[in-house]
Amino acid sequence: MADTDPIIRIRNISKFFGQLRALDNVSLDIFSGEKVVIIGPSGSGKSTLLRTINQLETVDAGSIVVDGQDLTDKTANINKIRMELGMVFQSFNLFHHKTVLHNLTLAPIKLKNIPREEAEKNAIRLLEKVGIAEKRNCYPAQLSGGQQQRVAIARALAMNPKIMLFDEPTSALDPEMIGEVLDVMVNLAKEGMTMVVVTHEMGFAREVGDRVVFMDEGKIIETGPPEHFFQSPEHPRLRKFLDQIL
Amino acid sequence: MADTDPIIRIRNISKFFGQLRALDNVSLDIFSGEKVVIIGPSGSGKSTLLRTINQLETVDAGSIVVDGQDLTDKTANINKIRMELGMVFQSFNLFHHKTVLHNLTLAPIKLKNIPREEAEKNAIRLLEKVGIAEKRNCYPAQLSGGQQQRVAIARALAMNPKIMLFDEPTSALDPEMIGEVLDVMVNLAKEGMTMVVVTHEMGFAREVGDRVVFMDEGKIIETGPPEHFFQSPEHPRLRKFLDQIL
Amino acid sequence: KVIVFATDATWPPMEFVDANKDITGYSIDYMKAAGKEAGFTPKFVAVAWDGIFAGLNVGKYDAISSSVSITDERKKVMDFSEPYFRVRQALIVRKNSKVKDLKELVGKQVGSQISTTGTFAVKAVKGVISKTYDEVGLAIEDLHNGRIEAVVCDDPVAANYALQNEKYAKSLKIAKVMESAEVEYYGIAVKKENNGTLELINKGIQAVKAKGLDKELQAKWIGQ
Amino acid sequence: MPEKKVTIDIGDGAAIPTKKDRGLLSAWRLAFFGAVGALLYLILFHPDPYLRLLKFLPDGILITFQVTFSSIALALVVGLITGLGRISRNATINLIASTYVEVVRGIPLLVQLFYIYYALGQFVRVPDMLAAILAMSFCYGAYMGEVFRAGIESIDRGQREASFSLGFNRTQTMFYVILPQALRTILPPVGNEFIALLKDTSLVSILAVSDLLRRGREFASESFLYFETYTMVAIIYLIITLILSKIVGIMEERMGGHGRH
Amino acid sequence: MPEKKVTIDIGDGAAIPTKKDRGLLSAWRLAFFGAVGALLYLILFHPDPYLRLLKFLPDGILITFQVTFSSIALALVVGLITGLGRISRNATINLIASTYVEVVRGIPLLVQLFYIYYALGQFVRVPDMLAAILAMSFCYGAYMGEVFRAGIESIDRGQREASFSLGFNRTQTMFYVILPQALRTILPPVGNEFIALLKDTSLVSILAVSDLLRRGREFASESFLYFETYTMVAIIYLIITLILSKIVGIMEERMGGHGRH
Ligand SMILES: Nc1ncnc2c1ncn2[C@@H]1O[C@H](COP(=O)(O)OP(=O)(O)OP(=O)(O)O)[C@@H](O)[C@H]1O
Ligand SMILES: Nc1ncnc2c1ncn2[C@@H]1O[C@H](COP(=O)(O)OP(=O)(O)OP(=O)(O)O)[C@@H](O)[C@H]1O
Ligand SMILES: [Mg+2]
Ligand SMILES: [Mg+2]
Repeated sequence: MADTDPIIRIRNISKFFGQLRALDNVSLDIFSGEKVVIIGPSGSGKSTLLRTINQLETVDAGSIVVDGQDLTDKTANINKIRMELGMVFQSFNLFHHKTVLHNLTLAPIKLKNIPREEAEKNAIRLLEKVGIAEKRNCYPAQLSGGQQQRVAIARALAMNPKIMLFDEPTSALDPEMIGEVLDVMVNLAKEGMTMVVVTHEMGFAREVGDRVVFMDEGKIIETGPPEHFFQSPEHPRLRKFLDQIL
Repeated sequence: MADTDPIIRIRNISKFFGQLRALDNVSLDIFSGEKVVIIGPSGSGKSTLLRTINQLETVDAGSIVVDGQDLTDKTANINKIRMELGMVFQSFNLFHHKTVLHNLTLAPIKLKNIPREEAEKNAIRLLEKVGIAEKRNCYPAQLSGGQQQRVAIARALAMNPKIMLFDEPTSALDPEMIGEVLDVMVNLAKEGMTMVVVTHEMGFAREVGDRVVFMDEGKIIETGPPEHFFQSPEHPRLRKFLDQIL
Repeated sequence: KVIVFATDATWPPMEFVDANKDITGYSIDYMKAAGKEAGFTPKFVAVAWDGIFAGLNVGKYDAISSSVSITDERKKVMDFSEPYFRVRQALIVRKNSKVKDLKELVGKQVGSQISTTGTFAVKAVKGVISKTYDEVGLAIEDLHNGRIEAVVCDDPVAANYALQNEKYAKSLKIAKVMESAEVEYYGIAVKKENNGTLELINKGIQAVKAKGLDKELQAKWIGQ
Repeated sequence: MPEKKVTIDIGDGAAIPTKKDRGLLSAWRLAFFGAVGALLYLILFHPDPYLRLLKFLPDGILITFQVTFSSIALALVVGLITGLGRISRNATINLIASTYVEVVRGIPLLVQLFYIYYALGQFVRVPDMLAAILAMSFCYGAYMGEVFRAGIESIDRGQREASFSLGFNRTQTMFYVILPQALRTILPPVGNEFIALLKDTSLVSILAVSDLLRRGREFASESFLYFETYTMVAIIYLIITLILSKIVGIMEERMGGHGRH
Repeated sequence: MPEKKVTIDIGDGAAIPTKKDRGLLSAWRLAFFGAVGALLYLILFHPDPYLRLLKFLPDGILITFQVTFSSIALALVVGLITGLGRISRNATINLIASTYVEVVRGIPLLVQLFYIYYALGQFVRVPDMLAAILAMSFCYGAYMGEVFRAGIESIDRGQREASFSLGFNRTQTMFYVILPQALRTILPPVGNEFIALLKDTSLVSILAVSDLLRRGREFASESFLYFETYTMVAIIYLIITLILSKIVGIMEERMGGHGRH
């Protein structure tokens, strides 16, 4: 944990879907290099919180500052900020009409004006990193779920982001594929990437997380380092949750 | 078990779906008043066997005689024979456009020319028997699965059949509704109805079955009274199957 | 100078499309001859009858040479050249019909091409049901098929073309050639105030008449 | 994650506004009240020629409706027979029904109208309105046949099996069990075809049937008021189809499921 | 057991034979070879008038194709814009696009043709062919708009979100991610509209554009051979649309999923 300004500063945000209060006055600071794991029961607002960070959801109250830029400021160039934030979805969301390689090169070429050759070289390097370079000319539909998710991580990395957001990256995978994706994520963490991960994989939280955040009903109920968190949970709701899933 | 001719006599029937041999030289006698339970792994041909009895599937070889009538005889009036055979499906298959009451009266009125009044009286008696008379004017979509299945049983009974066929009548039900359907079936058995039941409910098989038939890969592998069957299964496949589900 | 004439080429023998897909017929030849005399080149474009006057006002073409009868109504919205052909309305009926006059057809359907002088003649007789067609041929076919009792159209079309066709020769006849109070002539229609074009056309028509070329055309296309 | 196959079918009828499509719903309002407003404005402030026109056209509207209703009724009968033929297990019947569908849908309606009206008119004598109605029904019967077929095929196989197991034969099953359920499914597409047919009756004007469009054409070519006439005709058609599509839309929304009161 | 909601949409194009529909597939063969056979028979054994007719019609076929192709090209452009407008979050744009769709689909094509050709022809001067093409595109643009809209809406929301999260803006997302995928989905319905449009070009014959049907009418009006002429015209249309529907059918079958080679 660096002793500087947080790279993500979330202050008192609230979010409504109609009557439903999906986020209820949430504040959270994330520092550069930190790995924050968000857990909580279904519907507790984990995804919504993650998605407000790159403004896939706008907030109704409060402020979010990412890398010094206030997202709730109307003049903020959200597309620029999003380039700093890699996002990995539960359902992979690879571009179906592009090969693996072109999934990785599309954004760098179009958005950063990187020459095709350089973009492809970089893409292949990333694909090697996630262990899937030999599939570069396949289309997403030809890959297994685990392979698709690894490509999705590589695609996010291709934009060279400062922060990576993961929304249940392994929930849509068959059990035998979960490991290969988690491995990639563990390696990424070791390299020092700032990561915010929504997951139900408690093993991963314990091994990688610097801090675990427990949400329920749109609120952050408890926060702490994983050891403390799993061994002596304070809040009864957290205890109940841990009982259920462990 | 009556000491007469069997009411259903199945001799050496085979059934192909394309290349697949769904039934492989199956023979089985069922006597009036008998309760036969058919068990076996998925795809073993249980449904196909049951469906050949009322000719929802035709056989490619062998003969089936029901109540003295040879079904494989081209001149047999299959619609007449089907009236003797009540059938209950996994997915209920109530007529969606008719109320509960009219589901029960349609066939008697149209096929047996029973006056509407008499048919309705009989229908209400049956609905009371399955404990659902108060829903008589509802449409199927307004009922729970367990209620629908009880109506389906009553509908089959309304034709006053000699034999009742059940194809996994409780597999599509939520656990809390299975009991109510099984109760109806147990009562029916007590009244002396001849029943052929495909099911995974081993408790029911034990309590009600006179004979249990185990199928695998289109063949009948083992037959016997339930005590013997569950306590000292002979065939290794049956042992494996029982290990898995019990 | 090129003058563009609109024509509804479904009015044989006055104007129609021949086997070479060229627009041809009596009026076409007439304008070609007039052009030669007056020094203009006629160009013909095919236009459907019921919109033919609409295009004149927008200037899609300079003139209409399409067996347009000169009527007072039409004179209000367009100018006409000198008459170039005299017509009468012919009443066509089936061979076995005893009808001799339009007046006998009260309550019956009588066909004509939409908004031709034939239509006006039908509508002038109270009680006769007017049925209008896009083309006169369709009306004659419907008469032949028995759907209507009679057709009213210009006599050259009736006498000299339709009834010459072997199909109709056996089944149809002209019951009457109607003499209206006013004599009916074909004229070339031009947009109002388009005097240059009108003069040129008039000059041509006069020259054709003076040389007697119209008699030759009469013999070629209509006979007698 | 396998992709689902998506098929898109845009019916020919009209854009049916439903609650799901807010854009279209407000567009319907705009179009409808715009059309009615325009009609009123023209009649009140330019009675000549618009009031004259409005007096000239009504019998044409009547004919348009007559042709539409008769044709749809006949087309439904033809469609039911065709639909049953299309799913028939008898190869000959199946082929006849399928070929009918294929041929009719392969030839422009206008050509079919000409053909049935004039070409066949040489052999059989039918009054003009009847000929037009027959031609429209013949053509729409093929489309209706496909609607019926799809409707019948949409009914769960279990319904047939339940019916068989009670002792009903194929015909009884079709009429007591399958068709009554299929009818609910096909009501909206039938409504759609109805609107499409209403619009297509404008083609019979070519056959000299005095429908709305023919009346308009007669008026226009005599008065030379093309713009005014076709404006009026278009507005009237628009108002009629908008009302109908609203009705179909309401129907569609009510079709939540079977047997819910 | 809740019932699934079934919607039926029968396109106006043509009956598209696919492997799934064996009945239609053999019907296609019967219709196609029947039509070709009939054509050959008529030409060989009754050269008068059929061979004469066959020589008379070809430039009409050419015009029909010209109008069809030009109109579809223009309609695609109009349709893309309309489709984007229909899903626009800008209320005004949305309303304009929706109203365009609603109005165009509410007025018979023939009335629109008359309107654009004659009524508006009074104010602007456009050549006949162009007017016909503009009218056809204007009308079909509305249908295409709905095809595009449905195609775009069929693309999973995740695709947009993934694109946004990489830093693409709305326009880039539409053109780099959504449209390329939507195009594959809409190819079959576009093929369908193409056939429908080809058939509907027969209406321009009313405007004296010398398409296939007009040529036929010209031949008939001079020869009075209505039966023979319309037989020939119908056979030719049938052969053309059957070939096209076969192509669309093959296309549909190839559209199993994205990115499979
Ligand atoms: N687009 C939306 N529209 C309406 N409600 C929404 C929307 N997105 C989320 N919600 C609701 O907001 C609440 C929080 O949702 P969120 O997806 O953040 O939960 P979650 O903690 O991620 O749950 P899960 O573990 O199931 O993914 C839920 O009740 C959900 O139904
Ligand atoms: N209509 C059909 N067409 C093709 N194959 C079929 C058909 N019906 C059944 N089969 C196949 O025949 C075999 C036997 O099927 P059957 O439904 O009788 O099995 P089952 O024992 O009832 O299995 P389950 O417990 O899953 O219901 C299976 O392999 C099945 O896939
Ligand atoms: Mg979530
Ligand atoms: Mg089964």
